[in-house]
Amino acid sequence: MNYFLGKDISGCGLVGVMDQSGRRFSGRDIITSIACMRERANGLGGGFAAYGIYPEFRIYWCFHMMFESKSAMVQTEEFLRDNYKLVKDEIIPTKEDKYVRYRPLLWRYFLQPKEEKMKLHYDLTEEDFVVKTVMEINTQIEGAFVASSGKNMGVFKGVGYPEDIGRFYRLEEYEAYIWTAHGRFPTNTVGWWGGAHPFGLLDWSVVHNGEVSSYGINRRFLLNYGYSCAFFTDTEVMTYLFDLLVRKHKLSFEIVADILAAPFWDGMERESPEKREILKALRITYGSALVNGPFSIIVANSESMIGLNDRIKLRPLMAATFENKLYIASEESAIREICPTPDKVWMPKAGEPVIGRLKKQNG
Amino acid sequence: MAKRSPPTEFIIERDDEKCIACQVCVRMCSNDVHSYDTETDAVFSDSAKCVGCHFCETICPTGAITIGRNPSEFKLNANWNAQVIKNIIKQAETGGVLLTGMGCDRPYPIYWDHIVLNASQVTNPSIDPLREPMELCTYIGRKPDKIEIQITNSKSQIPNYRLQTLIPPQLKLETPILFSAMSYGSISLNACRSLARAAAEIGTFYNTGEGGLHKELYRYSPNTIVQVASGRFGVHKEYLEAGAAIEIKIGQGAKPGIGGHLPGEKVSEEISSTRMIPQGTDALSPAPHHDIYSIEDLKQLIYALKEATRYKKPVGVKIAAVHNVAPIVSGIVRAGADFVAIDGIRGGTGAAPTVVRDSVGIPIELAIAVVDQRLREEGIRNQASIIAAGGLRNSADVIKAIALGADAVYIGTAALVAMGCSLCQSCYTGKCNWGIATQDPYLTKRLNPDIATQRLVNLLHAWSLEIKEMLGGMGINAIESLRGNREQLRGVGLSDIDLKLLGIKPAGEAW
Amino acid sequence: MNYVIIGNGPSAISAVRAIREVDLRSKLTIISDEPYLNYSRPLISYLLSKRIEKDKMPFCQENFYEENQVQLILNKRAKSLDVKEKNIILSHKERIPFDRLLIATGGAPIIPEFRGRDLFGIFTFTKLQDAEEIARYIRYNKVKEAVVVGGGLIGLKAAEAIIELKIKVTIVELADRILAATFDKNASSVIEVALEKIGGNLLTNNTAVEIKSKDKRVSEVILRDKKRIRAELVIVAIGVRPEIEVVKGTSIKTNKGILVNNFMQTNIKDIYAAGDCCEAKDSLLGINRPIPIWPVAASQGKVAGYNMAGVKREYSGSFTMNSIELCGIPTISVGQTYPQKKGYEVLEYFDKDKPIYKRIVLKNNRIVGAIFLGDIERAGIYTGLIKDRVDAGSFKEHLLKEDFGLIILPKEYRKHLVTGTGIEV
Amino acid sequence: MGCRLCEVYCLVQHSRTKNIIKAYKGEYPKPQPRLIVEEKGHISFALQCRHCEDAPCLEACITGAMYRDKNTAAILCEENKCVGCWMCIMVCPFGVIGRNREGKKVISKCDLCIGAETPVCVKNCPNEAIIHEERK
Repeated sequence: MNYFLGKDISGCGLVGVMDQSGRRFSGRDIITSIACMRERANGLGGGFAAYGIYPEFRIYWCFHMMFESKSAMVQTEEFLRDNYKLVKDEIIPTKEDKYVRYRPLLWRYFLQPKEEKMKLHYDLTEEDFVVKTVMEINTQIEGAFVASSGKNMGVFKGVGYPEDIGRFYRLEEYEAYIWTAHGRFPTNTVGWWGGAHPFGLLDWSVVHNGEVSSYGINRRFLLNYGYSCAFFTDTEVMTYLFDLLVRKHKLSFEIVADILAAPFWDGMERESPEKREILKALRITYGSALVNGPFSIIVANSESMIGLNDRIKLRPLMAATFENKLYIASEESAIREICPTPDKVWMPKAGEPVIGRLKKQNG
Repeated sequence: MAKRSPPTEFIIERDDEKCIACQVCVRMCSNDVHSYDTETDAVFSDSAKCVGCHFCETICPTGAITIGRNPSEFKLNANWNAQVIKNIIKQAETGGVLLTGMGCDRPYPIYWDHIVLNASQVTNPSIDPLREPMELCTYIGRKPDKIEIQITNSKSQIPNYRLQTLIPPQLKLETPILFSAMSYGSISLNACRSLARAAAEIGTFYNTGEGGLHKELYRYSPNTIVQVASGRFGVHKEYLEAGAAIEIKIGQGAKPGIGGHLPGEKVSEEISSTRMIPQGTDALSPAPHHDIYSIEDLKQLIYALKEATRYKKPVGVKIAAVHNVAPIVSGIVRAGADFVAIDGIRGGTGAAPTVVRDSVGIPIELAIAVVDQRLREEGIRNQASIIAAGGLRNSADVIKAIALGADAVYIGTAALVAMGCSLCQSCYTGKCNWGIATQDPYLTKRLNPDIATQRLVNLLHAWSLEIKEMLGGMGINAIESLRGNREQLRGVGLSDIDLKLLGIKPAGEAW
Repeated sequence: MNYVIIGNGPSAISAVRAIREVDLRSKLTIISDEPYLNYSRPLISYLLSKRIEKDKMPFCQENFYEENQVQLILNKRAKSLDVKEKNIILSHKERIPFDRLLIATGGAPIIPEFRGRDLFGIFTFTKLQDAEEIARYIRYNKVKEAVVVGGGLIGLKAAEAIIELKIKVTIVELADRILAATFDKNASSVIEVALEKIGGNLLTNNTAVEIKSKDKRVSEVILRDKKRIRAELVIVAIGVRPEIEVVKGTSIKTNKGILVNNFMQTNIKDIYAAGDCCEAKDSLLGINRPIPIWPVAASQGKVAGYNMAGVKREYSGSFTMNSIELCGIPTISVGQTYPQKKGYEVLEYFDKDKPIYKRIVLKNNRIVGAIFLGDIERAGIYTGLIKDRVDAGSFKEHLLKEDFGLIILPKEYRKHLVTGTGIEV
Repeated sequence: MGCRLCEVYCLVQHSRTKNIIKAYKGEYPKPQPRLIVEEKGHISFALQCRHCEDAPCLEACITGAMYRDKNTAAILCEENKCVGCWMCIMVCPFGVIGRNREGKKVISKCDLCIGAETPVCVKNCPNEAIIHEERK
């Protein structure tokens, strides 16, 4: 896939909305919000992540697939059937839009790993097994790409302005308790559907604005932990870093923020001894996971949504709350567009995470 | 045929207009090149004895002396060049192994000069190190695979964190440059002093080499890496405890697979007591450690040393970069080394057979690249730090080495040059006019530790500033974000296979 | 406080410096029986020989007295003292009160008994006045020939000066050689030879018994051996004695000179003495005796000054030493150069033709005396070794060698001399 | 380190022309250095007047030629007053006062290079072995 060559640089618009009580709401707002940051994008990519959209299938892994060809689809389904029980599969409903072109085949699958296959890979968790599947499809099946692979969530993305993409996917018809959106302004790769944000793996989704100067080492750091990056995108690296640090190393988001946007050595000197000890230990151990260079990201999974800035805040990030809702966006205007009277609006400091957590699992 | 000695290498030109016959050169030259003639009240020079150290040239108050290369040429011959012929003549004369000093001077490709760095333009901002923090602080030592933190919810909303993972002992470097192993014996005590003091002042480390630790230098222990080599010279409890870290020396870039030999005349009273060998006897370091004939033996020594120092300090291993370097290092790391120093073919020495120095080993650039890649593929890169050594000449070489994957670098030759060395490669004669590679009290006192220390500090300071400038240019404000970050490197005029081994893209290719 | 100093020589001057270092307010008076601000007595032979002009005679600048607020009473002789009343008696009607007094009257020439000692043309040679009068006398009487009685330093300097004025000089010395007091035979012989070279005529084992005259002026000197020598000028220089007239008949204890303790204090609490007039510690012989030489006078004056001003300073003692150039040959003699007793070790280097002569005298490995003729470079180091009583055992053989220098001395001694600077080895 | 550059520069500083080549090749009588370099084995040091606080040469000087400079506190000799009695040579425990060998009958000693920023021996010592500092 020649698209996959080259690392993705982008300067973009982000927004994320979460109802921390778990109440689900339509995608209309998020489209409105991202639309008002149109000039941050250039029509070469837009996308959304939505959590809580498949309640009736919440126990199954849901793959959002993009196929460039029928044969790719056939190959993929064959491969999936080998390893999973296909509970359900269907085309992803869309609505023609004159601004959205060169669309691939968009299909979604609800899957359950086969017992006997899992037995073969007794050393893998179910998550690892899914990750393995995703890697294999993305790297080995020409023209096939897994846009998202979590449970009760999905990523909807493509080439075009985000609001157009949103309408194309008919997101106003979905209801989710977390929505994140991204308008892309790629500065070197031609826009391609798979390359748009959010990037998804398991129930992780990442929207990202920035260029990561430490990309080279972050990627090779992940290699040390068995992650091989296929897409050369910052987003991909971010996603894996979160997966490694949160899912595998069981570190809290606050700690992860202290790793990705590590405080300066002499800043640590001003902390309490206990805190200093921890910060030093983190930096000594995870120095290569420090994400250097300008970025602001919104990362989400089924329980939470996190906004984070680089260690010297070279990219914009705003946050606001209104009742149960948490808003994170590149621009305050994007928040006020859909939440005119927030309880609180603030600008997170460099490296200071904004964390939204689900209060009670929605029923 | 008639006996003949090789043609002199240098020609000394003395400007009689300027020469005031003050005889400073006569007093200073340890090779007795210059002599004063009372009859004519004039000074004469015997070029044949000149090693080209330029000391007289430097110290002559009227600049009357110029050292030039001997223009006398053999018939041009690409194969049988002058050096080759001279060496043959020498050996025909002496029947012995040709010795030399310092690092390999053969024109092998210098990869540093075919690697260029990146800088930010538009898409992300570069950072001005004069206005914003720029971090070079580096930790050398084993890093845990992961950190565990226990979170206990206190009454107050803010949760309580407690570190559960023990961080193994580390060396903290203010700048990722250390002084490499140079033994007291190969260099003078004043030189050792200067290195130690400079290391302490800068916040980095110097390395005792295999010469033991002179009692006077114990005060610098917090900045000392003590070496344990095949000769085990001066190795005892206090010695091991004095070091901030311990380095097992297996090999050296200038003479892989070759032992060391400090001639008896250099083994003064001080040295004999420091090395714990009889005065005047040759100090012979065997080629191998005779208790290390395999990797598992090395493991035993590593843990013996860790036991001896109660796991309080990092224990590392130094090897020469050879063909199989990547697997070897992997083995060393798995054997428990907390850091591995790799010394490339251009690494220096006090004395080595010329033929070995010039034709054994591989360039450090390739060694770093393949070792770092191998360790990451095996998932053990975090288990040991890599210190690269072997002819690093400037801050650019340093930053490139780090971008290729080294945690820090050792500099030896550069440090010596800062102290006055002019690379005449005659260290093994023990007549170093600059007072560095000698034990002759007439010569050693020429190296004033105050001056030398300052010059070393200046050098490291200058390099650190340059590194910060280059980091800032790349939009990076912490050295660890460059370490192993080969995306910031591009190759110029390198073959595909070189690029592949170095793990870098050719210049012109984007992300 | 009211300080008074009798005398205006080196000891007086350094006393003033010492006092003013501590006490800038108090009254300070100098009484001198000479008319001059101050001058250096050793220089009178240079003046006589016209090597230097009179304006070069002072050894400290004119403004010295104002700068140090010294009241000068010149040309007045202190006749005696009223110790009880603390008065200095200048004349029956003129008395000067003092709180603390320093007697620095220096020395006076010894004049032997011989017939005709009151004639015109007979001079001593210690004061500026002497030099000037001799010069005037020579001018008016067209002196052709002269006799110098006494072959000591003063006599020889006088003789040398007169010879330089193209006058034929005969030196008459009682002993068997000149400079017997400070030199050994070799040293004396070198100078004797040199003296004759420049035309000096020397008679040893001899002395003047009578001086004949023509119209009240000297015409001829008759010696002990009846030899008669024509001479229009006679200079008597057989030595000096402490000048202690002023304390005669007071309770101040004297011997040859005024007796003082190590603080240069006489037996009377507020009265001090320094210089040629007193008997202070000879650190070499371990006895008190007069050492009539410039450096000693100066250092004694300094010690006296400090103690007078209330700063305790102990006099470390000194020993005889002299540096003088005779007939173009520099000479330095220090300490016991010619001990008669045994138990002494002598090292010598003698080169008659140069001429260079070096003589080191040791007693159980400590240097106690030295003579240098011709080559006097670095002689001070030996003086230092004598002063500090350094054991020379370890470096004896170097003492007369070319390589002699601080470097052959024990490191500790070097360090004691200088700490660090320039000599870090 | 025994190079004797201090001697060379001292000589030049106290030469007529203050030009190193002329001083050596064109000035007669040859100027003389005001310091002494002592050597024995590998030990060597340059020795110049210590300008003692309690200077015996000052006390011993019969002409007042020897004086302490008010500003620099250096001990200097007023050559037109000096008569060459060598008293100072006799009492200097360092033996750093010599006789002028350039024709005048006066002494020759270190003057801390009047007018110069730092004494030339200090400035030009290639090993910074000579230091100029004041001590009490």
